Amino acid sequence: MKPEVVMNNTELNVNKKKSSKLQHWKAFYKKFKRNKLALIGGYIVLFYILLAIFAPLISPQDPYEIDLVNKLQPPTTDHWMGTDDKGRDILSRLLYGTRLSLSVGFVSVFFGAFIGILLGLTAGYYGKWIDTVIMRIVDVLLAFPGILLALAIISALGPSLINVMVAVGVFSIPMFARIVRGSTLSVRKLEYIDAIRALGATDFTIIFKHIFPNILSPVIVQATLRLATAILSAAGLSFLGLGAQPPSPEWGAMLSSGRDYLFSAPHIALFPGIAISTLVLGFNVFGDGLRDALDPRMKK
Amino acid sequence: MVLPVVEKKVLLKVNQLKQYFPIKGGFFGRTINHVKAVDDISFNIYQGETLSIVGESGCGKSTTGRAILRLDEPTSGSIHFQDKDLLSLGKKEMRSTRKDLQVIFQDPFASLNPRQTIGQILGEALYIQNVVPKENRKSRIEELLGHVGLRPESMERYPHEFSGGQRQRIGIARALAVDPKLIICDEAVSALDVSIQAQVLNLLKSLQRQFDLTFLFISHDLGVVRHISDRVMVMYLGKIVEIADKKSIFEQPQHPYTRALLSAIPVPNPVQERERILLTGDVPSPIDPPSGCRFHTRCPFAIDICKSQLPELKISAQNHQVACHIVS
Amino acid sequence: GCTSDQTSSKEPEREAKEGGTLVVARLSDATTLDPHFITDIPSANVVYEKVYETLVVPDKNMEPQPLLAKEWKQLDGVTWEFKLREGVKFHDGAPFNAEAVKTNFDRLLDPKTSSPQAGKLEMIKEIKVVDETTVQFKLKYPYAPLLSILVSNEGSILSPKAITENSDKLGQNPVGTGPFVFKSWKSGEEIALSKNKDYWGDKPKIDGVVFKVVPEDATRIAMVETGEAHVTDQVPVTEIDRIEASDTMDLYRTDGLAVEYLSFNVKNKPFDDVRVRKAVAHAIEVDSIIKGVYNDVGTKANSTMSPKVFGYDPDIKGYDYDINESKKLLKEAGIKDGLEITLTTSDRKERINMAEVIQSQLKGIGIKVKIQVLEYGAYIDATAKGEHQVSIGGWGNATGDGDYNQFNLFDSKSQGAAGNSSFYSNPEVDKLIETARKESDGDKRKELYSKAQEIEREEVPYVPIRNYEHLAVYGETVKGLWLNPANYLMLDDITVQ
Amino acid sequence: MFVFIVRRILQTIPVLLGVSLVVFLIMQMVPGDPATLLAGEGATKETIEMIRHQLGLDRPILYQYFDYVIHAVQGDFGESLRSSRPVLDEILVRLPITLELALASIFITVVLGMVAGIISATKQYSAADISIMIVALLGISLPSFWLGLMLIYFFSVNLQWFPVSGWGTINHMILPAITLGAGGAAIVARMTRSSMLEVVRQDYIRTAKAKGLKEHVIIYKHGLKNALIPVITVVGLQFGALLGGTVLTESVFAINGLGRLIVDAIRTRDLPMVQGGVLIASVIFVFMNLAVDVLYRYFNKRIDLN
Amino acid sequence: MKQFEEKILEVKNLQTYFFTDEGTSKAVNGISFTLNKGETLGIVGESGSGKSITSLSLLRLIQSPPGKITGGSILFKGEDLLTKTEKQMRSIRGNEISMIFQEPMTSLNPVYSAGEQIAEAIRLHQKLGKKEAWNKAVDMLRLVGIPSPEKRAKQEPHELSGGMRQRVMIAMALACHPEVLIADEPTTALDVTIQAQILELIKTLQKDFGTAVILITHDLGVVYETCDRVAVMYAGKIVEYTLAKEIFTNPKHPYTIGLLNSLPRLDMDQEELTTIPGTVPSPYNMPKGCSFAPRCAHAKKICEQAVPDLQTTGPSTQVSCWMFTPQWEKEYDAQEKVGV
Ligand SMILES: Nc1ncnc2c1ncn2[C@@H]1O[C@H](COP(=O)(O)OP(=O)(O)OP(=O)(O)O)[C@@H](O)[C@H]1O
Ligand SMILES: Nc1ncnc2c1ncn2[C@@H]1O[C@H](COP(=O)(O)OP(=O)(O)OP(=O)(O)O)[C@@H](O)[C@H]1O
Ligand SMILES: [Mg+2]
Ligand SMILES: [Mg+2]
Repeated sequence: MKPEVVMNNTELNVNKKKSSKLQHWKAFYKKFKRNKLALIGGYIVLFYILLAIFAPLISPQDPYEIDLVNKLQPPTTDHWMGTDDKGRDILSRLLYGTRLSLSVGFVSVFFGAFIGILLGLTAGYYGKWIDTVIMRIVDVLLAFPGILLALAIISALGPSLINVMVAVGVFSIPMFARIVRGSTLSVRKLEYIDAIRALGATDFTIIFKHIFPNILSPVIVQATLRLATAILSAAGLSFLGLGAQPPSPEWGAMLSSGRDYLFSAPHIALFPGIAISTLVLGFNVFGDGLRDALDPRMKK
Repeated sequence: MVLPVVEKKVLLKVNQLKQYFPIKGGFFGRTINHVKAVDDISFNIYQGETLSIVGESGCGKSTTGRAILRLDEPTSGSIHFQDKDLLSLGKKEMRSTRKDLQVIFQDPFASLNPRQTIGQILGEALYIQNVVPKENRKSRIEELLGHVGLRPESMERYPHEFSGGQRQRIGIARALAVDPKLIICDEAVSALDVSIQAQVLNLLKSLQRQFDLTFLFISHDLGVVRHISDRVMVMYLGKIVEIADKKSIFEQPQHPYTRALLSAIPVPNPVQERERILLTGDVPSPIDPPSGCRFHTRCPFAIDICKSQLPELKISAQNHQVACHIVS
Repeated sequence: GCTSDQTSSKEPEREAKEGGTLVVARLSDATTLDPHFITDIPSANVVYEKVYETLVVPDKNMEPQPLLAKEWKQLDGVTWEFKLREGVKFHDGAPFNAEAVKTNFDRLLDPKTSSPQAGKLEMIKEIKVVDETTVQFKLKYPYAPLLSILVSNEGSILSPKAITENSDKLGQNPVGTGPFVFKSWKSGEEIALSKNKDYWGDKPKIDGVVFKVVPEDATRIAMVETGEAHVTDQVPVTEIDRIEASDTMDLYRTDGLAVEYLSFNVKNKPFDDVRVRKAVAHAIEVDSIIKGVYNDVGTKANSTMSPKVFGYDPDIKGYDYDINESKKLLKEAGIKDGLEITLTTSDRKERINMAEVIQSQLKGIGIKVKIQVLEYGAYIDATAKGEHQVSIGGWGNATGDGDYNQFNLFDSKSQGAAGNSSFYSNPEVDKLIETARKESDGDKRKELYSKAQEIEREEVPYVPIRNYEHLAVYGETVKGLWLNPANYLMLDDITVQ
Repeated sequence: MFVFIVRRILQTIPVLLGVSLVVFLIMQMVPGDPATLLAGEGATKETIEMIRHQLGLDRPILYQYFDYVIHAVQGDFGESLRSSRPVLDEILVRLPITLELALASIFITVVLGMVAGIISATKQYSAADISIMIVALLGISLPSFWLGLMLIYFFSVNLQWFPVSGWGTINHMILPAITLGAGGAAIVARMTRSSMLEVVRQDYIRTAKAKGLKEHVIIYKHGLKNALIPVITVVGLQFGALLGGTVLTESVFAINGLGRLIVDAIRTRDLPMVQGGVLIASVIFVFMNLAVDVLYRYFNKRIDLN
Repeated sequence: MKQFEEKILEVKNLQTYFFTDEGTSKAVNGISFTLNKGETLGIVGESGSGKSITSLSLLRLIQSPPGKITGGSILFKGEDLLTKTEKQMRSIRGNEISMIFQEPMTSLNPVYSAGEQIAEAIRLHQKLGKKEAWNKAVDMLRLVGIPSPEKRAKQEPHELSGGMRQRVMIAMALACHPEVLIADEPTTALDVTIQAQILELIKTLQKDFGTAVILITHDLGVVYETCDRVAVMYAGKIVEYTLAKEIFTNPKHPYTIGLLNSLPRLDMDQEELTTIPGTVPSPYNMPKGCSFAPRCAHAKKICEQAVPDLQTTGPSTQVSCWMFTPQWEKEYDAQEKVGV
């Protein structure tokens, strides 16, 4: 029996070898595609990315052109989303702002998630004093008022867009760290982790290949939600002088400039609000699809 | 088949191993008691042999295995593998030593990462200990799957898509993947149908012959134990009660517990109906084990001394040790 | 603007009912209630002419009127004599007399007290008690605007008993002579005053006042709308239309003493060149800022001194909006390829808006403006250190006298934190300010200030933008509300039903 | 566990030291000077110097820090630079308010969030799931001032059901609690959903089904407890954040909470107050996270914290 | 031989497929059997042949997607379970039909104590109070031979040994005296003495309550000692269905014979165990004919072409093999043909 089977396998092996990785991705894509909502989410995200790229081409008006005579106009045929408190075309501003808000959102969440996940995994996996030290630092970070942190960053690094991303990213570190640690604590005791340890895997392998994929789902949720918070808090920081300065059409800033007109000209806050929520919606749905596609038990 | 004593090389030496698990209670989870899962056991495993552990469920077999692998840190005792004291090895040394020490887990499904395909699981084992060059990994995986009777397509599938027995075979393949010296087989074949079981047992035996492998074989199936072992160790409530050559133990079991155990084997053979020694009395618990001989509460032959004094493991015949006051 | 008198058409004639507690919603809490330490309007507003009274009080036009002092005269350049009102008692029972006045100013000027207001009164050499009801102020040098300082909050008269017994507690427990007695202060939440039953003058018509802290603009207005509060005095300009349309609340507007301006840092390039400064001044279309950003609250300023301030010269012209002139000036200054500058502002919404409008206006003459918004503390720091190029600023001018304006904004001694954020320095102007200070003839002083303003107009360290107008919203049940030009809420006539 | 808790409480000490040092250093670094801000409009350099001296800001920096620490260890957290009141008093005035608000809104967060999340998970991709998801995401994308002001206008101004501002009665609490709770509820809902989806595929859920348990018992008892770890984490974070104070909501509803206190202190560079505020927030977070860890253990005994 | 009259469960042509990316896995491919009151039916067979999926299908616990019961009927007391509502199923599960799962670790909820998980079912179906249910759960644990059951009941699954977990599952399933008990390899992790005790317990239950048992096991000894009838499964189908004793004395199907030959023998030492050569066909890609044909020493051409029906070869024996059909003699050997 034995030689026969082995022979067969080697033959098979030759033609299959190269395509294995590609096939893996294909299977993943296939699964992903089957989830209609996820696909919609993906398209929304893609749509925004395209907007970001082509904003200058498709914007109907100059996003910076102030026209105080026509301020606070409700949506008209000239201004599909109306004008803001300085008479600028909201649609054009939103379009131009896509790039800014998208990149601030992305980069800062990515940055925060990256460090937070590292910290959380390390703390959760090693436990003991490593956990103590990391988590106490995280506690401190959590307790630190955002504005103080932002002021510190400006005075240390100066006001720039990258630093906003850093600042907002730093705010998210503790969130990710704590979520990841919590889940790591419960996963690291599972028997399959013992199994891979018994094989002599390095801690690195255990942490990143075995624990991480199994705690991904709360991370995805947190990351997709953090995006909204990141865009909003980036705007808060621009008022402190960190990051994009007016008249940059940052979505968050546009939204808060609507604060004074919530009742007299609600569209000022409404459209940026819709833009942010649709983007976040897209991301969440996309994230859900991703999670499902990554979960073998969801395989159809 | 029985090798002369002098030629046996000790591969693993377990000395006074103890493994206690705390039992927590109350709101603050104070430790209120201990499960004495393994309570001061010593034994050797010789190179190239199969030592089986049998015994009542919960008597500490798996725990012994886990302790040897340092999956739980033992409470006390020492474990020497090829003259290395495993318990004092550093992280890195321990990692490389793990290549030589493998385990097939009792619960196959729980021990497979649900997010990895079988190919990834086995590939990873090969990768971690770097046993075969990268190009050959895939063919090696297919070979391993073939050994345990799984089809090569299985590589692309995930653990939950397999039946219980198939999962167990994946576990076996993983243990074999790294060419270990010692494999701890914790109920490795219990979920397999007899034909696959036969296939796997044959494979294990032939590998043993070929590579001088050593097995610590934990099983309840005495037929299997009898087939595969060189020596058999019987545990009861965290203690070794008897340890002997296979022949000796199956033909002349000396400890009353061993005898009861052997008599309870169900046999699919209408001709061979046998008399059963039924054990009576409550099964004691490792949380508060009985004094003296731990078996005395159920032993039909118990005498006074059994209640108060712990019998030591003593040689009772050639290659046969037993812990019983009555026997000695 | 519309004052309270104009908006009354829909109400029946005012029928002043007595009693009730007036609830005032305010942006922020007081920091201390000790006038010798108060440096901000929100704190002063609680006690000024309510718990405490001053010797003289400003009327609606900032003219000094008698209060605790019945009359006064200037004996010579450096001696002022005040006749005090008799029969006045402090809330703690201590009598009000010349000794009390002396105790007050001695405390304020004592270096051990470390009063931040001491600097404003440093010209006082000595307070002399002439008799029980007569007191003399001896000055180190002639100082014409003395009364303007005595009318302001730091001129409040505190109970001498409280000063000697527990000076430290005064910040929390004000004891004065005013129509209201301090009742309680829940830090961060509210301060309550109650009617002084033994008040020497016309007793207030209401039983008490509560100042509530409500940081959000829209919330304060909603409170007035629902009747939870009667008055709120810091009203965002964006809410005006809504307030005017409402039938449950009314708007009160009054011209203020403050001015908002653009301040050039004249020490550094490119604004060390007066032509560049002027070019910018001519390129700013102030009217559209006032309409567009301020919703027509306030008026176009032609000087950094507001029309209500003593020394204001109505003949001083502002800068016309004239782009060609600007371009010409720039060319003269040798700027051909445009200019990039940074405009610094604090994080106040209106100021940011203004910055954006200015940015777009300057684009017209080829100046590219980068806006830098700084958190308030950092903004003060940056402008005080002269790290800015151009900044948007404002001068509150609590006293209503030209000196407070001219000295702080233009005198070389005031460079930096003290107010002169353009680091302007002109010996001639310094001299004019100095002389005006000592001149006791009002007309002459006005002339001196005119001259100074003329020079300042030519040298353009600041571009005046807007004269403040103060707004307050009050519920329909409130009658007799007024704000004085320094933005103090005056309660002497007020009633709530 | 008892030892664990005591140990954690002791760990607060180095945490607080670290926090105070970092706050101190940052406040030194950040531009803006408390004396200048305190002096107000028109203050001369001399006046500012005098104030600085009086506040002790002209002492050597390290000396200032150690002086602070030595006093703080004795329970004296100094006086506010602005109001000269004891920092501790100011904080203690606000703590109960913040605590009440936090409790009220976390209640909303937990109840609303978990129920919505569970419904979403059990009816994955149903209309209910999708609507919950959309509402949740709107809840997160819209800033709290927006929700707060909308609530004020609908329920206070138009319907006059609740007071606009202030604190004291249940009625005062409802709108702010909703405003604050909504965002958290959205996060909790999404977390619960995702975590539950993972759990309902496990074998033990099948076992529970095989016992004939009702759907809701399976979900709430067998599913939820296993799904709770990430949910507890976010609830803990949320609650901690609420206790640390939430400026926007406090402003909108004129609630005299810690968040405003701290932010105001930062804006006026009131160092002792900032120190006090951040220290109290740190203590809160340390305890919150301790509670979270204890809950981890409670819900999953395999988690070993020692 | 006992006589069983009353049919309690009748499975007809049950099909359960898994629809995956790689294709359709016909895990259970047309299975029929009946179960009478008080009877024990053993199911043995190749690992992966669909035993567990069959048992899960009976309780409609197949995860869907990807699994689906695509055909057949399951008549329980004359009513088809496949047409019942979820609610109706709930009152049957755990009460009238209960199940012991194969994987005791993952099938137990990791966050509840063993006792709680047993007591829960008791509370639900026997309407007992908390306290009584708990006591009963402890009794059940004692019954399945777990020492110090009071303490063990409070422990969580990971604190128990493999055998104990399995016994917790058993206790859970037996607690409500079901009419049908499906036991999927209930004793694999148990030592023989405990195993004997458990099997004894099940027998008592059968005697007292008339419980019918479906016992899935690999231990032919257990089959011999406890089952009345036995079904041998191979690749999703029943290949032999007969009396338990019969299978040892007179096995018919080549697979059954191979199975018996693979047993390690207690009475003699063997260097190598006999095995059945070859591997099972992939469930995604079943051969057209008999699925055992590729490994069968007797296979002829017809075996590769068509699936044999279940042939009745004795009073209570059915075999699915061409050898027992009239066609067999007419066929020449497949191998021979290939040879030509
Ligand atoms: N989720 C799934 N997706 C695809 N195939 C599955 C899935 N679950 C089970 N199978 C397949 O169904 C077949 C039957 O599995 P089943 O668990 O019933 O086997 P079994 O007879 O119980 O085996 P064992 O004795 O090893 O437990 C197996 O080939 C398995 O691969
Ligand atoms: N993590 C743990 N915490 C507490 N007790 C434990 C733990 N692991 C094992 N035990 C206890 O240790 C004892 C021995 O367990 P072990 O798993 O070694 O038994 P075993 O001999 O392998 O039994 P089986 O044949 O049933 O698998 C049991 O009483 C068990 O309850
Ligand atoms: Mg075990
Ligand atoms: Mg199975």
